Amino acid sequence: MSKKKETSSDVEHWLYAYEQMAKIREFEEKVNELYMKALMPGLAHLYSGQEAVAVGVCEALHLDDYITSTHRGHGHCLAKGAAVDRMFAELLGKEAGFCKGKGGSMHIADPDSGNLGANAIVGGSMGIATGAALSAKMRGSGQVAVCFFGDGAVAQGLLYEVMNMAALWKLPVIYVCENNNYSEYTHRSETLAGEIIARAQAFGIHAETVDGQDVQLVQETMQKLVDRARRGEGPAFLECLTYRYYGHHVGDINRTYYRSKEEEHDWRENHDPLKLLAEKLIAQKLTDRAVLDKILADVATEVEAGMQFAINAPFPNPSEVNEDVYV
Amino acid sequence: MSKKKETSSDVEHWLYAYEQMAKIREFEEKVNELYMKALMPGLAHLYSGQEAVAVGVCEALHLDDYITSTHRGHGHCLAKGAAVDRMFAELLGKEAGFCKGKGGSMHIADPDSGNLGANAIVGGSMGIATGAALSAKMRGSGQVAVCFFGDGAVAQGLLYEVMNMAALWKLPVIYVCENNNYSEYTHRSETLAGEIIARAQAFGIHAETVDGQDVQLVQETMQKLVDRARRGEGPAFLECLTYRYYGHHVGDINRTYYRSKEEEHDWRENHDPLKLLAEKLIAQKLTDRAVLDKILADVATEVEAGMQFAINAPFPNPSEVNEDVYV
Amino acid sequence: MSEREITFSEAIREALAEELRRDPRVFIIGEDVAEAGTPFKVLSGLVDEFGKERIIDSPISEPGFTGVGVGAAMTGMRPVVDIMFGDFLTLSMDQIVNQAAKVHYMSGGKLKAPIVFRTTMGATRRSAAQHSQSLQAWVSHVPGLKVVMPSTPYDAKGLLKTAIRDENPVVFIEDKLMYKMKGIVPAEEYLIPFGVADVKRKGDDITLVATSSMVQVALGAAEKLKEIGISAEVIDPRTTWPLDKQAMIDSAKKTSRVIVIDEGYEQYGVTAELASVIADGAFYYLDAPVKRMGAMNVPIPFSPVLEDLTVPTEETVFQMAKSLCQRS
Amino acid sequence: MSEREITFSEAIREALAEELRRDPRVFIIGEDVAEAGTPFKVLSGLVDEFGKERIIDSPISEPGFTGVGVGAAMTGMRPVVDIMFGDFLTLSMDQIVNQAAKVHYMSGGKLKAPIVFRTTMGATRRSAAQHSQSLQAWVSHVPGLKVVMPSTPYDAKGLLKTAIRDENPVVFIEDKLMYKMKGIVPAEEYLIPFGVADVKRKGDDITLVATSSMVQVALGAAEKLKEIGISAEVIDPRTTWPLDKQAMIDSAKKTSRVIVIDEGYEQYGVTAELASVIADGAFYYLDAPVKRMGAMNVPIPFSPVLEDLTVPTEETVFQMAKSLCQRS
Ligand SMILES: Cc1ncc(C[n+]2csc(CCOP(=O)(O)OP(=O)(O)O)c2C)c(N)n1
Ligand SMILES: Cc1ncc(C[n+]2csc(CCOP(=O)(O)OP(=O)(O)O)c2C)c(N)n1
Ligand SMILES: [Mg+2]
Ligand SMILES: [Mg+2]
Repeated sequence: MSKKKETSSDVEHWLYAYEQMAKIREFEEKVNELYMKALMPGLAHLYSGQEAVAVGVCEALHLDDYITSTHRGHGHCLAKGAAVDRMFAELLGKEAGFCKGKGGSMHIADPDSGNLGANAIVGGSMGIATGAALSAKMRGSGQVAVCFFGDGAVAQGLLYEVMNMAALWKLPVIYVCENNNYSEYTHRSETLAGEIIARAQAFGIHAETVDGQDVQLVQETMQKLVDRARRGEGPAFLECLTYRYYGHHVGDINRTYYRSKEEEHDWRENHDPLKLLAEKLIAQKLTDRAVLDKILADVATEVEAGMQFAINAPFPNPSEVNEDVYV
Repeated sequence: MSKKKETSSDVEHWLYAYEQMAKIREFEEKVNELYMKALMPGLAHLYSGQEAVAVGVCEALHLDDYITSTHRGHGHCLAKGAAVDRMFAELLGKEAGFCKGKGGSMHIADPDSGNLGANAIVGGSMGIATGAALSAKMRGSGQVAVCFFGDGAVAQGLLYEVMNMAALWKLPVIYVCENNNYSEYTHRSETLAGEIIARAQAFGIHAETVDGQDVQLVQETMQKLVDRARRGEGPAFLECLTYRYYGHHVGDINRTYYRSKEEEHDWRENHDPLKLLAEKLIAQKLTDRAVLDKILADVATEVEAGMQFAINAPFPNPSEVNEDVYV
Repeated sequence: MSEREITFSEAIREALAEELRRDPRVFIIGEDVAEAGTPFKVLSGLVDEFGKERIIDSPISEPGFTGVGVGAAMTGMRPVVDIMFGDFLTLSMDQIVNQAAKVHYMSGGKLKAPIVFRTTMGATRRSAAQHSQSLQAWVSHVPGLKVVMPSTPYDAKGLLKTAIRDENPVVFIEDKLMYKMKGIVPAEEYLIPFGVADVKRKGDDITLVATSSMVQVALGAAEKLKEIGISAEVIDPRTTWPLDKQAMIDSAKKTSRVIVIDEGYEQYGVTAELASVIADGAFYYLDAPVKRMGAMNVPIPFSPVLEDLTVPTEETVFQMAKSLCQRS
Repeated sequence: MSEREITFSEAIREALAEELRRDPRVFIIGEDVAEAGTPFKVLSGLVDEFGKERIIDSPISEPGFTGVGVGAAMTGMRPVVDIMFGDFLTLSMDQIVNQAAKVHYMSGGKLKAPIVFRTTMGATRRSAAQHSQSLQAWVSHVPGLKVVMPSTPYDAKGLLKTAIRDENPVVFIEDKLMYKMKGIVPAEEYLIPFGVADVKRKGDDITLVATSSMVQVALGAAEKLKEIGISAEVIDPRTTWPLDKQAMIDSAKKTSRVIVIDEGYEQYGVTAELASVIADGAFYYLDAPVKRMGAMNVPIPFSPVLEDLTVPTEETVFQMAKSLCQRS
């Protein structure tokens, strides 16, 4: 994944980050469309608005580093390197999907790019990520593991159990909390006492909070934490302040009872990760609008093609139903 | 319970605290004897050494305040006001026991004195205590709830889930951590990252650490926390530094592989809660040795009588076996 | 009795509202239960009448808020704990099984935990392996718990009110697929006792014992069977514990052929208990082995074409019944 | 083959030591597993040979260290997770059931979790309701898990080695009461395949299907039955999943009478599955209903006089068999 290693300049790297964020944005737009057209089975939790977190974090990782993801996991999956077409195929329950259609949106996994899977149990992957870090340490592989989760998930006790172990055993794991202010239809002020990072610090874990809409800041901070972890200096906790543009899931349309249109508007207008990066790069004269537009157009083409591939792909054979229960 | 309210002087109160501690000490000596003589079914986790915690905490409570207790719960039960004879009866599985012999050492409960029960699941009662506090608040009863647990139990995620709720909802619950340095056969340095009270503070919970061998200090600190809680100022966390004199349970005899005889000796000699209180009271000329010896003698008589009562008490009728499954 | 048609959701909501009104000790705790009324909107509006003090939004802490409920129940309240998906029971099992279910017995009858754990079950919502399970077998296995599985709006309302008034911990399991189903529910108050099976359809040739939404599947199959001249009796135990063994056995004795149907995994599932109770109790009357139909023994797949294969349907029940009655 | 007598504990320890030696990916994690060798001392000495990096003492965090094990298994290791008392499974169910058991399927076969959850079962140790349960029915209900219940030192060793080499999550359940039991175990390496029942005793008049320590109870009962002229066959499925249905059915066909015995709660327990499988598969051969003997449907009481009443014993099995064979 991380193009950074392959590109010659910083510009190219940030343009790649821009492309990745654009791809996620476009992907989610199409998912929403598919849902609205009743072409998608079940539900999906869109990542739109949070792109800088997934991309900033994953760009600080190697392809063989691990991530564990969440119900809101499309962004993590793409940012870590998964292909658009097979992701769409999974969302539509098709044989060509990353999980042969057996997992769907909430369980996409792509071990080839280090993604150990989305999880439909809020907080359910905290142990898995920590165990992957233990495994990396025991095998001396030099890998790190990243655990993505939301502000709602920090209410799950499992987090404190595994942070304790990670701290005691100096495991190369980084807990990335995407604080988008809401768990489902409830604002975090109703469910979160105290400060999030204080909870990690209480275990002696290095913790930081960053603006999660600034992909450069996310990546740079993350790079520091990853380097520490790889050097054997133990776990870290990164809180990224962010926002989801859409509802909790695609069907959550009327949401003024829990948050205002103004608030949504403010985030979209004044804290959009794509806009922010574009403005910075243009202001620094590192690129121009045309280049960025070209990226957007290319991404749109790729995403559209991936979606069409998935729509036309066949469903799994019924005999698949009782395969893969056991190895 | 709390004699404080009934007695006219401080002296009487501290003599009562001395008596309570002595009773626990003597009770546990007899339990150990019963076990050694193979008169007791199963196991027991002795509270000897930690008496100042249970007594200091419970003396700051009203009879109708709630406590939840642990596998090491005899001290809590006695300190909250339970009778010696029926406790022994429970430990021996007799009909006259607090739970008709169905609970045993690890499940003694005495709702009449506010004890909602010992618990054999480490950390298992953290939700119950917090729920009792919610209930007290909803009923406007003015009661507080105290949750006892060990330094090992803070590794259970449940604690963080309920502390979060207690902080958010300002519940009248006080989490009392008896830090005796060991969970089973493992020193806390191997299982505890960071500082215990920082974990409560991260939730915005008021937290303090005290010398758990000093019953006066425990009670005074606890009184402050209880008063706060009763005034609606929310939960608190009290860490008491203490030590268990015996093994993890009565059968844990050869324990030098996890802790030294010197360490045990030092605690018994230099940090004994009974000795400490006796010395203080005598130094302040509030009492003399004879008075204290009389207390010890009376307690010994009471405990011996209680034990004999239990030994001679009948077992439950076999028909009891499937009663009390449902109300 | 005045008759009205309301949905399963409305029946649940009515039961809760009536009990909240009747008894100030009753309260609800769970994730997004207040303004959102849960993701299924089953509780919509309750917070307006009863306020946020009694309809309590909790953090995402299943073990925690379940335990808080248990403690409140032990100290004089009547909590209804909302566990959004039955799959999340996995997180709360210690509090339900080791604490709530046992505290009465362990305390020699001195303590009790009158509490309702409302949760959901049911596949075919394309929600995949962690949001589709039907784990009634687990809780039905535990002495000290009662387990309710309503199959109609009428039963849902009457049984839920009984559950809230029960002095014991009750696990109340709703099939998400039934929330929109309509049925006749009297406006007057009524309760339905636990441990009393209901004959949902009378018949002579074969007995279909079914739970929750599988009752609807069985009724559909019975309709089809009628067309080929097979008269099927449909028995709904309504509570898997206490279990009305006699009703099942009596029907089996009459028809001599039985299929038991439940949406939990078939292996070691509810169907095993029902089948073995019937095979024992009606041994000398059976003309064929008792047949079990549960969910396929696989994690529930996401893809619709696969998921639909995993649950008993009217058609598969019909086929099984037909072959059991040896008609072709 | 050289024969030796060793205890059940020693058999477990040998299996672990051999696999730890053979495969550097194997490690153990759990509470007090290192210097203390667990409270049952089953692991004593392993830390001396394999060090604290591979025999890992964890904090008291069952969900946490279970999850850590699952993550390690998914990324190339072979963890053996020690869950001290089976009662604590209640805390780890999400990690075992929603994560480990499903990850292979949910990922379309791409991920796997080769992990062993070692835990215990069994009452009559006067450990009361939260330290005595036998929860095999729960895990046996879950597709994606394999469940092992050894009844002898020989089986324990061979099955545990198989479990560690299996590519799937395996729940390995040891009856605490058997740790000191001795049995013949060859010094040479051997493995025992899953899903193959073992005939522990041949007989003609009645079949006793039993799991774990109940096999010993059944063997004792069979000895008594012999004295009154009844020849009992004792079948040990050894793994409740995969389940060797055929072996049970074949024996039932031969003897025409069956009792199934397991120490879990009887209601919705393992006995329900075994009984219904046999009642179905041997329907036309049975002379009497299949009888189930599980633990009494009560939380396990502390008092010895009560606790001893809750589990099947040689005497109660003997009586049941006698009455089933209609001998007086
Ligand atoms: C254990 C569990 N409890 C509840 C849910 C239902 N649920 C799904 S997402 C969600 C909110 C999660 O909030 P957060 O962690 O902030 O993530 P976000 O949706 O904001 O990305 C809840 C309650 C679940 N899937 N798993
Ligand atoms: C959930 C659970 N895990 C493990 C155990 C076994 N166990 C009993 S006591 C204990 C140690 C508890 O340590 P701590 O909380 O410090 O209490 P202490 O024994 O020191 O009083 C353990 C691990 C248990 N009873 N429950
Ligand atoms: Mg959120
Ligand atoms: Mg301790």
